[in-house]
Amino acid sequence: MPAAAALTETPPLGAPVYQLRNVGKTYARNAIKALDSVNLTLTQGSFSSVIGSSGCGKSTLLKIMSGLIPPSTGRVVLQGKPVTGPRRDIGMMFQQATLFPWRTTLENIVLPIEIRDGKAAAKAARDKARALLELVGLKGFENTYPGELSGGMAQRASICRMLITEPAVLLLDEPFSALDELTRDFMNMELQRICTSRNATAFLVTHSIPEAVILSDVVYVMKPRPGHIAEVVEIDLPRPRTLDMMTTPKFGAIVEHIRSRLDKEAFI
Amino acid sequence: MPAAAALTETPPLGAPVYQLRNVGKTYARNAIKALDSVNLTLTQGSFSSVIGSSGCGKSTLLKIMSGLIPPSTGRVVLQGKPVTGPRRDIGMMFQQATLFPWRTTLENIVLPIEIRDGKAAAKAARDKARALLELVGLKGFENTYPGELSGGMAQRASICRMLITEPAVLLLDEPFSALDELTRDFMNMELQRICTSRNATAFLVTHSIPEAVILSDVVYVMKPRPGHIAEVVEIDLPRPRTLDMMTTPKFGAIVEHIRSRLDKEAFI
Amino acid sequence: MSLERIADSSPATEEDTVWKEETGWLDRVPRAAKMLFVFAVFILLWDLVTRFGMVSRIILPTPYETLKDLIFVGKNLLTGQYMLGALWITLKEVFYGFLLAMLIGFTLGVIVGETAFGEQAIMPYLVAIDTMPKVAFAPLFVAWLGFDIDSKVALAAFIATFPIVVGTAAGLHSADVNSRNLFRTMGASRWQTLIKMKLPMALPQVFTGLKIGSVGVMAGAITGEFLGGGKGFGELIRTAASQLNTPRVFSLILYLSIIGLAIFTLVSFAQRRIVFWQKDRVSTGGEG
Amino acid sequence: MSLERIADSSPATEEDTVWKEETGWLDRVPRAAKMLFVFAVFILLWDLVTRFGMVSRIILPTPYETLKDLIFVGKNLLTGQYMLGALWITLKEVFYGFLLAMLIGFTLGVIVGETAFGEQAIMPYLVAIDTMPKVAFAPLFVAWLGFDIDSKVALAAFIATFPIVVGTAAGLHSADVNSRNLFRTMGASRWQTLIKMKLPMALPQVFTGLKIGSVGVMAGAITGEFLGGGKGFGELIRTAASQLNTPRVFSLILYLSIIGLAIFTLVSFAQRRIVFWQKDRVSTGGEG
Amino acid sequence: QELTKVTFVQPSPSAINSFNVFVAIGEGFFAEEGLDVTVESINGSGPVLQALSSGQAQFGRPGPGPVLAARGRDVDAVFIYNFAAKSNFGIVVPNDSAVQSPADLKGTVIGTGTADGAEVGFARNVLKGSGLEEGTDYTFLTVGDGGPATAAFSSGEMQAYSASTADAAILNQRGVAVRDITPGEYARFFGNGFITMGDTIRNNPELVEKFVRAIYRGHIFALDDANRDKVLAHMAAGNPQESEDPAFAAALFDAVRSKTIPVDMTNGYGYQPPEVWEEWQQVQLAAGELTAPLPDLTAAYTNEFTLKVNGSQN
Ligand SMILES: Nc1ncnc2c1ncn2[C@@H]1O[C@H](COP(=O)(O)OP(=O)(O)OP(=O)(O)O)[C@@H](O)[C@H]1O
Ligand SMILES: Nc1ncnc2c1ncn2[C@@H]1O[C@H](COP(=O)(O)OP(=O)(O)OP(=O)(O)O)[C@@H](O)[C@H]1O
Ligand SMILES: [Mg+2]
Ligand SMILES: [Mg+2]
Repeated sequence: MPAAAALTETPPLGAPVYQLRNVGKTYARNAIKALDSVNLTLTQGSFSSVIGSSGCGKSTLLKIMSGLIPPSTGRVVLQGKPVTGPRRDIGMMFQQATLFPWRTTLENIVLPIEIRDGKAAAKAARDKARALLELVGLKGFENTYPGELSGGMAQRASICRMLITEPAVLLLDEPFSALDELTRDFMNMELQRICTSRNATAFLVTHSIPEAVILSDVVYVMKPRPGHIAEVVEIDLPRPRTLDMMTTPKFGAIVEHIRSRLDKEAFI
Repeated sequence: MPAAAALTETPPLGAPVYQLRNVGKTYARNAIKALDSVNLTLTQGSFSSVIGSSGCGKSTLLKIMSGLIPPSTGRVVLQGKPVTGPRRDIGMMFQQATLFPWRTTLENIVLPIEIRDGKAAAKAARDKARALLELVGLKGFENTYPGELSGGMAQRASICRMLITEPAVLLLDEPFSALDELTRDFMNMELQRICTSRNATAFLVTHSIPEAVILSDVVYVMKPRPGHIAEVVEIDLPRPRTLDMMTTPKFGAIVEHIRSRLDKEAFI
Repeated sequence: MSLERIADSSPATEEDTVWKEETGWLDRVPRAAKMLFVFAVFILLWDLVTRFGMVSRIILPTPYETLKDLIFVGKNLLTGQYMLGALWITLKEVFYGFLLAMLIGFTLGVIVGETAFGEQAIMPYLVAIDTMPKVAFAPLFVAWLGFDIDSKVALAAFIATFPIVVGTAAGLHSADVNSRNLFRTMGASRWQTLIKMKLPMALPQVFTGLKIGSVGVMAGAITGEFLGGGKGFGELIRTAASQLNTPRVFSLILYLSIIGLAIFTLVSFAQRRIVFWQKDRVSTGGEG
Repeated sequence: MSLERIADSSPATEEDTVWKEETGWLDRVPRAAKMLFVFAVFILLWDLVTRFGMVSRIILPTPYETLKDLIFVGKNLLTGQYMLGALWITLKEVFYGFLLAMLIGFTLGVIVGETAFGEQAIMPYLVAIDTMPKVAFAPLFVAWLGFDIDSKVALAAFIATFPIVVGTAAGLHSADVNSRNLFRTMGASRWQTLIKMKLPMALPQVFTGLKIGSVGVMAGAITGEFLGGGKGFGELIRTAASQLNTPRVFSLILYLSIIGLAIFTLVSFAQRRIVFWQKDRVSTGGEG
Repeated sequence: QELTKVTFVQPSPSAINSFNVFVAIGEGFFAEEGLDVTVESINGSGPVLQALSSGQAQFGRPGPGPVLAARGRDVDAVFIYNFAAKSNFGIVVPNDSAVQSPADLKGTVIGTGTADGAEVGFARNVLKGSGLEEGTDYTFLTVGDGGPATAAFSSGEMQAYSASTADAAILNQRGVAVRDITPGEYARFFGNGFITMGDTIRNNPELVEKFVRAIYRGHIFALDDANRDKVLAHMAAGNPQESEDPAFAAALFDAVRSKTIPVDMTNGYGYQPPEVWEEWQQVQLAAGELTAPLPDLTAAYTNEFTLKVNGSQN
């Protein structure tokens, strides 16, 4: 059963790759305080989730971590270097697959390479892209245009696009929330498989407690006004996780615990 | 634990209000067989769900039941009279709240009355609408325009719109799937409360197994190609249902049973 | 299972990595200054072209001559002399022309957007008519309606109608399948569906049509005056042009363009009031 | 917990409640028949108006006179006589005019859509210019570019440019925040973002502008010929009009409108090929 | 007394070009005849004829060429008063041009103004008289009026311009000095004058007579230099903008007025010599504006009213 959280930080399981210290963010010329003094450390190969009500600052946190927007205060360090803008060693994925309809699946996947290193490098990366497509079960769809892919297939292609640059960390902002629940469960298992196979460090934003629990080693519970991390829950379910685990009492207990921490009024 | 299903129909718990016999549907000049020989009976005050993969014919079934489209074969009877077009005693709700932005919340709610009985009747129904708004916790938002409502508030207003004509049955096509999961859980509890308080008969289409299980007396599992009801699962969890029940082993077992019936290949 | 709470809010000893997003210096220049700058560049170029005789004064007056004439025309208008009368006539033509275009455009738009017959059998002809040089119809209007403002109103309306038809029809098509189904389940008649749902939903695009039309209606009225007599602003421009009084032509056109802008702004304002629920988009003029 | 399976697929003993959705008889009439019907009604009205002398023949010829002349002009064109030469000149003007309009419109559109400076300081002037009667600029173009096709090309381009600017700018604004963020996280430069994302995304709206422009370019070329000489179709119309040869005026205009439709269709076709990923909407002409 | 409403339509907005009408309005000559005249300006002779044949106007002032073309199309327009008796067309060249006579125009481009055809026919006729043939010896270029014509001169795209009297006067006024090289004998090719429809003459000859009398009186009044200030005031009332610059307006008025005085005064003002009508028809035939001679050329005009009001009849 979940116990009360300790006030000290546990040592990282692997080497620490991502460190946030005192990160705060105010929007609209200091009128809206979106984030207040967030501290967290991600370790190599770990899977963490952040859960919280709408508007509590989850996306803001992710944007700061990815270097899309600067924090107002605090320090973000990735692999020893401060983050001061978009970086090559960060892979990011959004709620929408955002594949570009005028490029084939393969061309979409090599896009980050094309942008960073030019057309020749993109061409050279095609084999790698094909291998990734096979990894996510999209072999044979290389030359298909995204318009012909289903929602789940498109999201898998966008996973490939994220992975092609071999980023040290994956930042995922509700990547599957546009999919129906059955497809989503399936995609989550795929995501776990891919992260494990590449030993990637992942950080997931989600609205769904079961999703957070089934995937993560650590779940950060955020609360709003201003956004802060109210609780850190370590999930010690065995790996690899399976969907069956979602019906075990242990899983139910963790979900129940987290649910009880999220005040319902926030969701009206 | 779920047992193997019997092949006979159990007698209805209340009086039967909705009866489908052998309902089939082919689209596109008989090229696509969307539904094949569906039989079901809804009883007064019951809550039923239909679950199935994308494209298995759930929406088609609901549209036939509501009289939006004619079946290709078979018989649909509601309260003793065959359904041959949209009817007053059917309330329907879709995935999107579909409130009209040029009408206030109150005006949106009395819209069905206005269309059926004219402006005067709509005016007379305003008090009733106010009562409904109070029931769903939207007191004070009567004169707000929908643009200012959150997704969950809008869906609650559209519940009011569905209820104002006091329909004998409520047909719900993934009503909350556009909401985030936390809000959705909350809305589901609201829906249960409202249905119970009005003794309404409800029929819900969903993609989410836990949602179907937590709300329903009976869950119909549909399979595609062509769409047919593969299994009928009775849920004998006590009423009123609470979110806590979702972590009980019994709940987990039912969810697991249903999940095992839905072949995963369908969700790619 | 162990839980852990981070409350490590001890002040960071290392320096913050707060960085600033770059904003170009241009973004910090106030809008008015930028507009003024473009204006100044434009006037300078204009002045250079005329000053060094790259083009005859009869064809392109100097900015100074134009400014002088602008003041002259402005005075004439303000003191209620003959130009005010001419302006008044043109404004009446524009007003009635726009009204007529709205009436016809809206009606045709509903027919085209709402009925398969309209879309299949009427729209192709409307497109064909729109590709014709409408100027050629001016004598026909004069023959039927005379030299009074009626014939100019007709031409103005003729030019402005098509975009309104297209806007209305496209707007009616924009009703989503959910709203349609909702109205059907409520047992709404076709008429009720049109009035209570499709038309309000079409309003944003109707206004796009109105904005394009508002520009056309002005051109129509002036063209009508060029070709069909009358005593409006078009006649003033024609007289000035035939006298090679180019500064006057320019200043009259500038006044017309101010009026055109005013009409455009008026329509945009009406849109914001009437379609109050529409979210503001980044406005890019004509297409709104 | 008990489970239950319905396999009660015994044939229903009661009658089926299968019902048919009503389709109006009009929906079952083939489209060609409807178009023909509208055409016939139109010709009949036209015939009645002229037959009973409601309007003089030199203003509105009878349908029969017009048909005869259509055939005459058609023969002249097919046998490569002087009208074909005139048509060729006008087509060249339209072609180059459109090309020029695309070039300028696209460039300005990118400046307006991509830079705050363009949107704030240039766009207002473009709107102001668009509300001016463009006809008044014809002499300026003639003065600069002479009486050859250049001046007509310029006027045609002038009229067609604005919609292309608006379409391009609006299209560039249509890039969603997700795509923008994605490109930023990929470290794309502004230029890369423009070329690889915003421009392709803008294409559907660029084509909307091109369609509106394609109608304008024709009007521009003809107006240019009216006012600046040359030997194109506009001159033929002008000559016919001055000779009060109204059937000729009408048949020349009809041929022009066919060409206009052809250009419009060509642009639509190009759109389907180039923007292959765009889903077909219910087409309502001009706005596409 | 109730005034009869009458609409007169002119092919350009200029009041000076129809000065007798505006004088007749200003001096009340129309009112004395019981007429209330409205003036409308449209664009060229063709539209003037269209306006008359559609019944929107009763009187107009087109050129003789378009009237013949219209009669060729069964439009019963009848010329009733010769106003620009000394022709309102001319071939002009820049002042500093070496060209002295039409014969010097061999191998050049000649610009023409509006597409009325009359001035093209006129120029073609003049050049033919000097032995030049279109196509081989010179070509026409339609340049329109005003600004473009100036540009065509300065760009060298044309060497001569077949213009109306007013156009030439305006060019001179605006500093583009031009010189008329038309030989004097072509002055017999009269220009724009007053017309009405055959119907009107048959059904309401009194109306036509009243109209002609009023414009004749206006014409005579304006020819008297003693009335000059009054006349200029009437012009300003008719089109205030045209007369904003009084010197400009006066110069234009003088140029236009001088062309309304016939060379041969035996039949008085307004008279149309039948032999010139014959010549006009030949010009139109040569230009292809007429496909065949009119069955009855004399129906195209009548001197009846002119002679009655100018006193030359007796
Ligand atoms: N660009 C911005 N300017 C001003 N305020 C902003 C901006 N972006 C976000 N906010 C505000 O900051 C707060 C946090 O927003 P954020 O998008 O991070 O929330 P979130 O947790 O991702 O919500 P959701 O679950 O709905 O995605 C909200 O109150 C929001 O209104
Ligand atoms: N109007 C139509 N014309 C032709 N085929 C249709 C039509 N509507 C639905 N179909 C087809 O019928 C089948 C069932 O569709 P339906 O919308 O009922 O599925 P669904 O179970 O509601 O799917 P989802 O979960 O994605 O909403 C699908 O194969 C679909 O492609
Ligand atoms: Mg977010
Ligand atoms: Mg569905």
